[in-house]
Amino acid sequence: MQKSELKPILEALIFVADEPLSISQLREVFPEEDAGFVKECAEEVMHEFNQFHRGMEIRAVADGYRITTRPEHHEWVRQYLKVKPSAKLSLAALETLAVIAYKQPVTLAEILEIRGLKSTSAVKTLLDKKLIETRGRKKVVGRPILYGTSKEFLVHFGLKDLAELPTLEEFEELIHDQTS
Amino acid sequence: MQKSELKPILEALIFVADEPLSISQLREVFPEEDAGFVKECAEEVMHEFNQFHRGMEIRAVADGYRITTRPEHHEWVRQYLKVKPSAKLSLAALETLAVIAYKQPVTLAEILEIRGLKSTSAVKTLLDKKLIETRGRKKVVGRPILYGTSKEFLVHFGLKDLAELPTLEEFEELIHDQTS
Amino acid sequence: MDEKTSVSQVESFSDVPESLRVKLEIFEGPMDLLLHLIRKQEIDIYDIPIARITEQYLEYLRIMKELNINVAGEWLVMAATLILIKSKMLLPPDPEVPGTPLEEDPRMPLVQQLLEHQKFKSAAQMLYERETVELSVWGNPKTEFQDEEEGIVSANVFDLIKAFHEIVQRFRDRIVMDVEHESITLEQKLLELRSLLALQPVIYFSSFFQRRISKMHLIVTFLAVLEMARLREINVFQNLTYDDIKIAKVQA
Repeated sequence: MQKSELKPILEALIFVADEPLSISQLREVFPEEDAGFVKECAEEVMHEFNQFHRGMEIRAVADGYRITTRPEHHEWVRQYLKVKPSAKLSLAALETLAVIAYKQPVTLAEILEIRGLKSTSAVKTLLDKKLIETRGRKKVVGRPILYGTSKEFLVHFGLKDLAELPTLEEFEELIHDQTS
Repeated sequence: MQKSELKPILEALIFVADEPLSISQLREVFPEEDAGFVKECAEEVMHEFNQFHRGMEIRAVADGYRITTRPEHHEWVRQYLKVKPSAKLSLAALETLAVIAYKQPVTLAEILEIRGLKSTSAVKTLLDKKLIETRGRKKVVGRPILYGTSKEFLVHFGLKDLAELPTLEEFEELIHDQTS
Repeated sequence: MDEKTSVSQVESFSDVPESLRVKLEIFEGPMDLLLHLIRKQEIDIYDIPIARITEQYLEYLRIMKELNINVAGEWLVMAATLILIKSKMLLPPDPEVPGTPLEEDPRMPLVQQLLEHQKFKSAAQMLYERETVELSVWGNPKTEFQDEEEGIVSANVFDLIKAFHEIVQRFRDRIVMDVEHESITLEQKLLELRSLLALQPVIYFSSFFQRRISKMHLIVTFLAVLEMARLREINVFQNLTYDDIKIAKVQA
């Protein structure tokens, strides 16, 4: 298929998909096309789209592409939709989530050790919000459940993948800069 | 408001609206703006959008504006929806699957007793989705069919084996915690 | 600690007198308090004056107790750790013990723990900022091509256990409702408990009393539990003195 033929279709599919559309999902629609070629086209669609548009944008999140409004228009969108700002996660939930994101897969006991706090109810909240999920059991006594972040986590925080998170070492440098 | 400021917002609002967006609805968001001016901007947004895009279009329908895919791509959109992984279950199917997962092998009558609800069509759905399978017959009067989860079930939920399923006790620990 | 958070957390303790509310900040955990004390006094984290910090820490605990704020176990663990470090600092290096040429600073494990904690706090802050941005964008709401079935959920393992738990709760409620109208015998209650334990190998004793039930029913339930324990069908145990009592089916 020609680029000029494929690109509009990709745009249409990113638009109708109800979750970030990944290259592997696109490959299932176009099994004859090379993955590299599909990715190249999708990247071009994204860049051209974002150059042209001021009201919407295509973003690379959770290993896929998704169309959203731009953050700077949030007040107008809220006013039209008549919605209040959504509830944010509590500090306890965010800290627990940070531990899980950086130490995954991780058990409840390990989270307790790092945070110095029992974090069961924060874990429950994060499970309810589908930001984390179970990842089998650890091969130690008691075989405790392991937890890791979900795809929803990437979408919720606008991350392309886990590698996009700053490393813990980068935070360490930040702390050193502050304390010295 | 300047045209250059208003137009991107109009585009964003047409995108987030779940029905065709009329000029009078837009006027509610921008009560200070003249209706003629808002309409002029909306028309410009539509024409520019349609000139640029090959994958989606803004259409003026039923006295409003909406964004849709183009008809010539509908075959591909249908193709995508067909291959789209469907991890989704109705509540009845989810409950029935939960009973089967935790009490397998189990008969229809036993599922009815535990759920307190008839589950015949949910069982059929789960068989169709290949999440459960038959496991011979129970050696009681009437020799009813026994059901259990399939290998597909493990793959679908990312489990290595059934022992990875959280137990009721582990779940209750999560919800009984009152510490934070 | 983020100033905004401490204020809102203090506000949740409405029984704290106004005069004390200003002074007392509520910290999420012992490490948050320690970091706060260190930062406020501009202390070098690698050279913590352990005696002073311990004293301030214990003082804070004392105020918490005075205000009847529940002091959870982790606060006491940290207090013990601080006291232990303090006493180790007072000991002169033991010349009799060979093989310890480089005397390790007894504060180091705590310092490492605090630095680690600090990193995760920064990570949480980063997540907070990202979340703020993400909550200001919207995706495509149009549903023309989406599933038509009602009440569809995208299920994971947690949804399964949640659904099963829900079913077990309903089952238990049905049992309780059935007996509200009539008098209950010990035999009936035994049958009910057995079928409940077939579904759920472990039951919390308190879960029987979540519904409004008669005193008669309560007593019979208690007798049935005792009877089953006597018959060794169940084990009854408690992790801590005032903890909920757990009833576990004896595996055949």
